[in-house]
Amino acid sequence: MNTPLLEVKNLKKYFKTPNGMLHAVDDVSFTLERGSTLGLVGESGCGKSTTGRAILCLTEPTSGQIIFDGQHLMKLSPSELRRQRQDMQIIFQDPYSSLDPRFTVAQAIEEPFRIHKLIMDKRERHKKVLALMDTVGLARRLINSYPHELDGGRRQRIGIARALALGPRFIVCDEPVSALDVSIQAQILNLMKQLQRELGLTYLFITHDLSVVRHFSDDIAVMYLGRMVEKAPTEALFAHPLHPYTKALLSAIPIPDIDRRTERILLKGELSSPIEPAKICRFSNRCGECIDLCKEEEPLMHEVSPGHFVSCFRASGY
Amino acid sequence: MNQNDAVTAPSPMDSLELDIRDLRVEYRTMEGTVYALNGIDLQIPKGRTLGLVGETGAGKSTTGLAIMNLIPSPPGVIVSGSIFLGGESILKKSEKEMNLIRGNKVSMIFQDPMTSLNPVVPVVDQIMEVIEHHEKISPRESLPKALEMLEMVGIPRNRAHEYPHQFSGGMKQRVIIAIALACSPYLLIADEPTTALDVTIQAQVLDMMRELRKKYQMSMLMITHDLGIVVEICDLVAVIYDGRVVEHGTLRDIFINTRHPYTEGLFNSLPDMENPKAELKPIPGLMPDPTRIPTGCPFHPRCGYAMDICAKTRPSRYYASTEHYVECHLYDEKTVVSGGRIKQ
Amino acid sequence: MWRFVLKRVLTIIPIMLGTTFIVFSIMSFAPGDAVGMLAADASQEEKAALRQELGLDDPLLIQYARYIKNLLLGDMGISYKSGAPVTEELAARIPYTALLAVVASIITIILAIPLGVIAAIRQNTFFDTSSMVFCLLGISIPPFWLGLLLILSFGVKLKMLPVSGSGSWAHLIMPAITQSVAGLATIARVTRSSMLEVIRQDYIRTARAKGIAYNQVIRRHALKNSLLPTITVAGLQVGALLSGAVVTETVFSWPGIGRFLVSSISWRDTPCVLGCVVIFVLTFSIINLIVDILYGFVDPRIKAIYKKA
Amino acid sequence: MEETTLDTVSSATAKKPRSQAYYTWKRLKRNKGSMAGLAILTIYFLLMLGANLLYDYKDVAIKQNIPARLQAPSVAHPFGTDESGRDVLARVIHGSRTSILISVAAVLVAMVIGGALGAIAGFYGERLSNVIMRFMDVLLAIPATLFAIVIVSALGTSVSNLIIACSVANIPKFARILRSSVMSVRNAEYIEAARALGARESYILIRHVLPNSISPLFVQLTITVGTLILLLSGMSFVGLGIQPPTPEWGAMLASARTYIRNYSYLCFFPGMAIMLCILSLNLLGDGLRDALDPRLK
Repeated sequence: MNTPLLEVKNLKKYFKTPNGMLHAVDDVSFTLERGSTLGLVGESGCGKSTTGRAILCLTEPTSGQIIFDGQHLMKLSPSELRRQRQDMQIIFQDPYSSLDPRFTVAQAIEEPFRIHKLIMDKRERHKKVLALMDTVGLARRLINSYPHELDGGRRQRIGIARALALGPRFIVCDEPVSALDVSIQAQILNLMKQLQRELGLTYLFITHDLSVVRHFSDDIAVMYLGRMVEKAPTEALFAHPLHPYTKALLSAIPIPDIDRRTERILLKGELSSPIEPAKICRFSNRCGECIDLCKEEEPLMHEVSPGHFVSCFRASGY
Repeated sequence: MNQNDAVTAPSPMDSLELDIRDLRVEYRTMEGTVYALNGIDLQIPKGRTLGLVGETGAGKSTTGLAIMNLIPSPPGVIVSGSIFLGGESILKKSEKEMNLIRGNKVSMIFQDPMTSLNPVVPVVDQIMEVIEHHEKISPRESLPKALEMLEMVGIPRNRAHEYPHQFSGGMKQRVIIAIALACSPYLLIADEPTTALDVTIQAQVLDMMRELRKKYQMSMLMITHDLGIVVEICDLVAVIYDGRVVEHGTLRDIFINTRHPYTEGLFNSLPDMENPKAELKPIPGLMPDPTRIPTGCPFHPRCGYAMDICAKTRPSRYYASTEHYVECHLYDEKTVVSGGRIKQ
Repeated sequence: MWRFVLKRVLTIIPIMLGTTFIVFSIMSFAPGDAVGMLAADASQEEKAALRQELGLDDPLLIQYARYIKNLLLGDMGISYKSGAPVTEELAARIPYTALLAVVASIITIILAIPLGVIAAIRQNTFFDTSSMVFCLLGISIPPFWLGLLLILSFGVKLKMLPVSGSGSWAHLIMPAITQSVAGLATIARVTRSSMLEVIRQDYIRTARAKGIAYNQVIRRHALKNSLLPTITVAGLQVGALLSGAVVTETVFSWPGIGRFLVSSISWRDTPCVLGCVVIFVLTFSIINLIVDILYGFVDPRIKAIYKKA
Repeated sequence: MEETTLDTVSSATAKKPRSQAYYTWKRLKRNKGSMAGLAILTIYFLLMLGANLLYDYKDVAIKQNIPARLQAPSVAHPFGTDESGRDVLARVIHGSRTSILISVAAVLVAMVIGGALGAIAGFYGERLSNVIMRFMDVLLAIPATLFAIVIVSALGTSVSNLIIACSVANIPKFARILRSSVMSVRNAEYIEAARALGARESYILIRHVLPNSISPLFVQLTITVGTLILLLSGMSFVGLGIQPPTPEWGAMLASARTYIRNYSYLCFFPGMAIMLCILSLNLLGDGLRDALDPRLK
């Protein structure tokens, strides 16, 4: 149990565009311990979803290493990779588009068994579907409903049941609650926490919602324009954000508490383009603490305090 | 103070920018009638900002569209009620009269900036259009004003003649704000203006809106599902459930002296800032099907405090102060006088 | 932008080569060969010599290359039937077909777009329902039958219009109506549905929120956006119009290319058939080219893509 | 879980499993126009099947009967008789076999070939897609009617040639439609979900992509049958399709044309037969389009 469940080394994913290479994920490395949750945070276009998909080899990484439980995923043959998928799953953001509209609840949940030819007996499979529905809190009477007849919360429960069917150890959660209303969001978050406790799951939790990720994760990694800029244990990150972008991001969360007003750091401008970025600090054009060095060289990730990594020239320990 | 006060306005009419009374809106479709607004009351005093908070399907957007008199019809039908804007009854206006009010006395910002601008018209022309229409001036006279508006929302003049697809989401929303404010409206309706934007961009836009509201001294209706944004920008809050205001009050009333179980549930669904790892206490169940609204209090099937009466009669309005009222059977007069917050 | 136009014009070349080659090779299966037609009474040896002279023994590709070379020089061969150059035969008939096509297109566009737009903004009214019933009939009625019915009522029974031939404007009326009905109905239906789509868009709501009258919103904001699908379909309808000429011109004995094509086929006059088809395909390709370029001018997003490419 | 309790409290038993086709049919049933179209098409179909029971092909539809020529509609001959004394009703009914069978056969061929090309072009890599689609572009640059005429003029007017001509001219249309609908489905999240579960590409194509992208093809199928009936009768009308004396609607109109001055009823019934058939197909197609549209649930 000492080796981490997942180790990602120098992961890169570039996309070809008419204007040049788009550096969606650029040299991202991290490890993920068994049973823990890593929150991957950033704004749209920062490459967090692509990272999640690249780790599962749903989109082929450009380069890097993904070591899952001692297995080098990128070296597996297609059929070995398909078998490996029983161990690692994904829950999608949009419960409206991640379910085939032509599949009933039962068909969607039993699909994993069909694909891997696991439970061939019909009655057995039906029993297993019902058990999974109980696990995720879906009423059994919905078994023959179609997704469009259900609301977002219930659809997300189907997505979770489908992901759990094969008994995975690792689940990438790609903004699983962003499309849901607050009251439903809390129901789903509680369910996911409970499942983690009961089944010993390891999560990579991708989100843009910082208050959710604080509630949910043990560690948080912040991404900006394809780069990981800071990674730290959750409370350390909230107590001592070191990267200027993390600081701005944290200060930008509107807090639903009238007695707690933080001083806001407003960023200038908007994201620059991730196409063929210059080899300098990618945040330098919006950074309030920028120095000359930032416009000359690209900072590297370094550990400033135990477990707290940051890629900024100006950051030091606390 | 008791329920009878609901009939008369808590504050005098002439100081109200917006006054909605008992508004009922239905969407009559083939599949059945959707009861979107079921007797909503909303008042915004001049110069103040009211946050309209609720979840999907609660009737927030319908309220905004009703004020603009832009509810798509069919299938939308305004069944009863009244809307007064600056003392004038909107629902009695002809389409022609409404066209002098929209964009001029009241403006609206919509949720999705990506689709709210005409893709084949340069952005500056889309601002000029509203100025020309209401100030009856020529394109040559309106151009400088439109450029000025763009600059005010932080878009450089040299990008004025570009098309919407050349702008990012945040900048498009700025353009839409410029359109909304071009004729200095008395009331601005903002329907989830930052939901589609990133957090840091949201912070920029909210900051700008706060500045502009001060500059124009206008009233504002902020429609949102995010209690954090309410704190940022609102003076008053109305919590809406199932097309009706269930709790209304100042920021402090709602955030500190929470009374309605639904409002409480909303807060409990959010991670606690003091103790972020504490387990969430979500509201059980789901929003009611808007074609089949529960009898009595529409929240009773999900309410942890529900009593027999809740399933039978709709609760009346109980006032804790002139501005803080709640529609819930838990608050008969005694409870209100003792002023206790709901304890579990 | 002009670079794009130039580029787009150049892409027509492979398309033209492809289409003419396909047509050319299919036509090479046609029964009745040039020698049999030109020198029916000659002896076997003379025929063989002539065949060699005309290059009919060469491989298909060589023959095709020769045809293209001649085509570029304005030579489409000799009509088997009349012995006159095909270009002359075509030149005599193109104006008639062009006149009919232009008049029919004008009728189509002038009526179809307003019909579709008004039907959309008055959705589910009597006007909408009746015009859509009309359009449904319009796309279902066979044009040659419609032509016959017109002849029957206005020509034979009422004696208001000449039943066939050409020469005066009165001759043009019935063929033009026959030619335009199907296109009119199709374009009106497409315009209506794209208009319905557009008026539900968010930016229409934004424009309404500015206080601009509904009619003006339609004119300034909806029309241009809803015309995009219409333009595409209108371009395709031109193709249908050209093929439709075959039938319409036969019904009304209109002396255009369509009728010429039919008679050339029955005479097994391959060079003429090929000539007619090449003219039709060329026209159709040019129309599609214009449609593509128009697109760029109407929609800045597409213009941007064009500029990049 | 709270939600479980809430769900089970209000629960009845699970409803019956129903296929998507059942729901599509339920929606289609609401469309009166489509139902009318379907009813008319059923009548055509029954007449087609029973044509030989009603009127013998050789004796009534083909054999000349000069003494009985050009009789106006009567009880014995509801649609009258033609210039050769043949019963027009019998010929219209037998004509439906020719027109409808050739069109349906041609559409099926075009749909299978075009659909396969479109699915391959849409689902597999860019290079293959480009090759296929450039070729389709070339085919599309020739108007379909013209293409069919060219083929028939080169190969002759046999039934099989007509089927080839009509289908080849429509292959690119089907290819385009399926390709674009496959491409929009291909990137859907549920496709990625299936891949994440470890499904093979072939499984994904068959279980997810095709079922979700095929519905526009059915609409196109319905409408194209109509277009082809029109094309076929048009070609027969100008003498490039079915040749007399085989009963065919367009060919019947062509010969009726000569008698338009004095025997106008001859022009009426075959034309009506074509129009009603195409109208019903269009009505059904419009209804199907709505019933299959996922946006309308």
